[in-house]
Amino acid sequence: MGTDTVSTKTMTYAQAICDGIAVEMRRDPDVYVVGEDVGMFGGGLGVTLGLLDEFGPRRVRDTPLSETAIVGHAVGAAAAGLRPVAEIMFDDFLGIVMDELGNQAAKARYMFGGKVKIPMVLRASCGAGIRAAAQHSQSLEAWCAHVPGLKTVAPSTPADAKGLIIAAIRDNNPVVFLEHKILLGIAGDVPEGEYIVPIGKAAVKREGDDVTLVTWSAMVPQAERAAELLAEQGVSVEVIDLRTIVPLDKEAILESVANTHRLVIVHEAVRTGGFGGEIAAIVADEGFDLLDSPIKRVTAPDTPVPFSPVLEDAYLPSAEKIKAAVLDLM
Amino acid sequence: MGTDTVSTKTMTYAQAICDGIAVEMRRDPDVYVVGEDVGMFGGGLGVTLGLLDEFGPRRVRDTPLSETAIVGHAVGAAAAGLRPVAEIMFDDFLGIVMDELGNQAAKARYMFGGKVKIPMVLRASCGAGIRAAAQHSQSLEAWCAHVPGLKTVAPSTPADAKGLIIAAIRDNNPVVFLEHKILLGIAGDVPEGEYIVPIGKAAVKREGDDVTLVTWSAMVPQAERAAELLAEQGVSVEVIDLRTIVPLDKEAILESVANTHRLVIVHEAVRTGGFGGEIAAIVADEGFDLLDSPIKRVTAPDTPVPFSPVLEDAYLPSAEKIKAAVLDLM
Amino acid sequence: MSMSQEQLLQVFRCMVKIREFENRAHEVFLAGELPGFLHLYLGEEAIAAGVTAALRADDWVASSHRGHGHLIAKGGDIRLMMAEIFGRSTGYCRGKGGSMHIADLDLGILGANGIVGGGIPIATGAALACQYRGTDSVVVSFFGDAASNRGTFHEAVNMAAVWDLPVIFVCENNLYGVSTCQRDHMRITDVAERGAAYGIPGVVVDGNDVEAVYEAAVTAVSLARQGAGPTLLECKTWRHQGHFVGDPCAYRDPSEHEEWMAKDPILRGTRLLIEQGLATEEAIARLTSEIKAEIEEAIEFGRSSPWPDEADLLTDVYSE
Amino acid sequence: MSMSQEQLLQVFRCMVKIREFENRAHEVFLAGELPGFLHLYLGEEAIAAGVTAALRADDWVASSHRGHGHLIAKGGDIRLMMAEIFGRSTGYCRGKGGSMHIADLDLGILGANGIVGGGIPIATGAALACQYRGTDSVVVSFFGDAASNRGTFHEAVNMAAVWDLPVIFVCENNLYGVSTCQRDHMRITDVAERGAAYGIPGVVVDGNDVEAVYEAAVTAVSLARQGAGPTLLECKTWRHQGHFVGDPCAYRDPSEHEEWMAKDPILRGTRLLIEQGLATEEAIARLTSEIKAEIEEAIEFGRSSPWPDEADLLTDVYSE
Ligand SMILES: Cc1ncc(C[n+]2csc(CCOP(=O)(O)OP(=O)(O)O)c2C)c(N)n1
Ligand SMILES: Cc1ncc(C[n+]2csc(CCOP(=O)(O)OP(=O)(O)O)c2C)c(N)n1
Ligand SMILES: [Mg+2]
Ligand SMILES: [Mg+2]
Repeated sequence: MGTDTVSTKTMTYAQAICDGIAVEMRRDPDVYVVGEDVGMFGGGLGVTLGLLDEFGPRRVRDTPLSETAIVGHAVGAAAAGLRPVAEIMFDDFLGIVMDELGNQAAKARYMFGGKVKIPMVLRASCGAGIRAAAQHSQSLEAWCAHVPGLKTVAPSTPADAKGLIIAAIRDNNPVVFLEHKILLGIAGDVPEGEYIVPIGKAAVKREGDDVTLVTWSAMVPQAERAAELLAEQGVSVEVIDLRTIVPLDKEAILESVANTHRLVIVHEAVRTGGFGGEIAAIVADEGFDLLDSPIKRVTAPDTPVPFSPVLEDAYLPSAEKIKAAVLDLM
Repeated sequence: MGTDTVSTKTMTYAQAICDGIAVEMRRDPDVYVVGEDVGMFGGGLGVTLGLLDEFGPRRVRDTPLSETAIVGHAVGAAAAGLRPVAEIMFDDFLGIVMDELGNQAAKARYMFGGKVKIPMVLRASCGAGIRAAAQHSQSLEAWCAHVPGLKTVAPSTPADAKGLIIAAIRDNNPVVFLEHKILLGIAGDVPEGEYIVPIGKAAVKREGDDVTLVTWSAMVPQAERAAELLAEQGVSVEVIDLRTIVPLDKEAILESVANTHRLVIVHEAVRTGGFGGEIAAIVADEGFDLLDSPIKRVTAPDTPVPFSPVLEDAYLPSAEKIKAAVLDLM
Repeated sequence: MSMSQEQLLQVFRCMVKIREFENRAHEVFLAGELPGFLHLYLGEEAIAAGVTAALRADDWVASSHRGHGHLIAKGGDIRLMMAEIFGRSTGYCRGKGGSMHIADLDLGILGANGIVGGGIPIATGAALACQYRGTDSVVVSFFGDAASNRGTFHEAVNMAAVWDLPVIFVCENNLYGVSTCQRDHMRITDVAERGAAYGIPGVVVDGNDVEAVYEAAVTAVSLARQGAGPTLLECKTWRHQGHFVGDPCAYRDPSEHEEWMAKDPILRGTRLLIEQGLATEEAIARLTSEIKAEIEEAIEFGRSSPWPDEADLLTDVYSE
Repeated sequence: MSMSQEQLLQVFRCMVKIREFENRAHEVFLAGELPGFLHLYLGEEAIAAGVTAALRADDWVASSHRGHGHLIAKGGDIRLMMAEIFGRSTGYCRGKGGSMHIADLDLGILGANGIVGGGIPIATGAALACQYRGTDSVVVSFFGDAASNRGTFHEAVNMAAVWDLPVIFVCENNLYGVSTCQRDHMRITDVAERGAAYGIPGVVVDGNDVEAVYEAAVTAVSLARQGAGPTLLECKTWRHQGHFVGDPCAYRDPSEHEEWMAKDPILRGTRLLIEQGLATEEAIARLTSEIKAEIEEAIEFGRSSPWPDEADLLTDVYSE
């Protein structure tokens, strides 16, 4: 949202996240940043650079190499009233912390009958594309989406990254915030000051009438590029950037499909068990009568992320592959 | 499978698993059982009772309370040539071991260019129904299904449990074996000796023409019961027990839907991000033209598992709820 | 620091309250009235009572699967506890949590925990909150001998040590994790030795001696309050019953059990009170029957409370 | 046990091979020829060389993200390594793994690992395989100071201790985990102190003194072979470069860096060989240029090897 006449500034996705965190740290003394090397080093990929200088080591805390304690302590700190913004460098390390995230952070409120809240953010870089291989390149939003009590956010632009990190920090629930490494260096206009993008609202990135592309994170630019290519061939594509995975903006999807009657879901995660399945299932149920053709998914194949550039490029969904999938439907 | 004239014996699902493990331990000296209290105590829910007596403490190994080391050491033991059958008491603890399972066991072969195999089984009890509350009742097969390199198995009968545990132990890949706690005490006829149910093959539990129910694990008896209730109302239901989650027997599903033109997926896991989404997505793509009506899912709601019997009963999908979903379609 | 007479009477009362709560919960469970798993604290009462006696109301505790004793000692309302383990809408968690998931943030109770070792990092985080806000509150983390083999123990204790957090890690060493005895789950005899791995004090006490527990806790708490960081306090003890109700406990040596039963903390507390002239047998009997009545009242409250409404299933997943 | 002259020459050769491999990998990376992350072992060569000198061919090693040195020391083929980090089809993993994921099971190399601390339980499991089969092979697990704060370290070392497994836990303490110096990630000075938490020996050596490393490793290996179980062997060292190539390493004190550079293991090895009359400066120069030629050949092999076939993307996910 934000106000009507905001001044904007050009910054990268990484800077926008940092800016959003700083805005909240200035506003709320209970917000602190915590994780491996988040201080002077700026965290795994430099996102928190500069925060230590402004806020000092009490509020920008380097930890031991202990992801379990990073997430686990955040649950306790949040229960006791703080608002931790924790980083694990790569979402590939979610497997180390899924117990703290899924069994403690996400369930505490329900188990305790609504008598506690756990306002914490877990930031992690996600995605492939920098030849970081199988253990530093995954997209694991589907794991988080399967945990009631968690929210999961995956912005694709600098402005959304800022607006959503602020929303995540203000949210009274555990929020997983996935920062795609390929996007970190992308620059864009970002509103200054307090700028909030509500969690749970998708963005229509491009309007179109023939087919709906639903996607998120680093696949958004690929989908937009595919839409351009398809426009050249006379196919009119609507591109929806979910921005938030859970809670899902299912209305936005159904509304678009009601107009286009065709759906292609694009995600970078491996196909089987990816969040695309959830979207397809919802539309194949609640939107069945809207559909004129099969629901297609364009995803990574069911393999670990390979190292070699040749293989990694083949692994990643691309504008070309999206275009081919759409043309298949027409 | 199995041979043509096998003698059978009545045993419980738990005993059948134990029998299968014992068959393999007799056959292959590299197979060992490992986990917390798996020896004299028989593991979390008594499944391995008796193995210590027959095979001794070298091959039936109580561990410290260290799930990460249980799964992590199994990866190394398997890489070095053994065939560990590891137990974590509850699949709710998968969050503790997803790194060892997802980043090490599942990816080693691919990362190392096919030069290693990791033949290990990870057994865990799953599911709700015994008032064990939010951290001892989950169904987390969808997490495993999203990890290329893993296989995931969830039998519903004693015979399948035996046949699949043997197949899992002989498999040269990491296999997650989910034993539903509600099924452990259910008795049935089980073939004696070496009896294998192939991983990746669904079972048609009941034939029918009007609608296909796809399900697995403890939802199979509920689906069968629903089919009976529906038969009374003149609705002919085909019930497919997947038995294996990954690799998925997609042909069995599509073949059935080609006949019934209607699909209802039933699983105990929470809805969002559950494996039902994957099945729906496949059918909404490859089976789109076969469908006469929306694909429905009958699942647990998106909440942690509640403790109180009243709430847990309301949480669980039941024959009645399945019946209602099917009638909705007709 | 040793306890005043009044404190001694108070911790004794606390121990008896835990004992009677657990005895009756046990019976009611066996009668089929309680759903789920029940891990009784019987025999370990001196630890919860002694440690919490060293705490203030604004201090915190994080508990384990064997949590009833910790909750009662920190002031938990036994009516709400009982209603919760009965699964009723009047319970602490409105029936959603059960025995392993009771919390009362207002009393500083961060929750029981179904994940062994799951509470240790949570306690550490709450301790950070205390330090961050400049209060001198402290946090106690209760966990078992087997739990000290979990990675959560290692990571959280190390983090607490590096950051000088005000947390006391209390290991209730009852010598077993389910059926696995300590020598089969660690090479060392004293879990307290692990303190040195993090550069913090490791202290062993007789966990069935409530005075000893209290004194050790006072030292640890005062270090924590002064900013000196965590202590690992190991209390040797014994659970009277099986791991959970229903476990016949066949893995323990009956003679070892006998020896330990003779060291029962309530037996010892009773002897102490009488020897020191703080209470007569009659006074103790009176106190016990008063407590029994309270427990009975709590059971009746639980038993007669309404079940949750089915609609409650869907609430409390997210906070506004 | 101290090294024979021949052994000394061999480990020196090994150190130089690692050094030159890493120096050239560094250059080739900076020239933009290598994709991905590169964590160089420069400065830590004496550890891999000294420890593996105490091993037999049928022993195992599990490595870390900083793995090149371990692989080379255990006999890894530098051509296949180089081709792998170039991402080529001729590499150890056919281009699928890259620097952090190289294994050679035939040589007993269980793999580098992108997960810090991920190799420690894997080493433990391989050690169980050795013991289970009644061989007297042993396993070495290499990891850093920061890795010793992970739960995997705690759980695996404890398991290895309880089971008397033949594994040597070698902590390469270069005093930093990325930018975080040891005093900010643990309270203690010697990681080796953690051995006592598991009832196993904890030994500190100068990790830049290849003879000292070797001698400590021989003791640990012989305990392990005899069935006495694990040792935690801490080797103090220093990485010459940033955490990965590209890290300007601004967080380290230049004067501390200077001090450590003077303790460079290759400098010391060179001095030792000359002082003991085992080699002349010329002989060392000759050896170094021989090795350089080998490395150059490996680079050429990697650089000129074909890329993987796109179809390879889908293979090797499952085994038959
Ligand atoms: C992470 C995890 N692993 C296993 C279990 C199952 N379990 C519950 S209690 C317990 C033993 C705990 O032993 P200890 O820590 O010594 O505590 P005690 O029960 O003796 O009080 C086990 C294995 C669990 N709940 N959580
Ligand atoms: C579990 C995990 N956490 C974080 C990282 C990112 N990371 C890679 S190396 C490293 C520091 C490791 O330090 P140390 O163990 O001392 O080894 P060193 O790099 O100094 O050799 C970190 C934080 C990772 N790869 N894995
Ligand atoms: Mg215990
Ligand atoms: Mg280091």
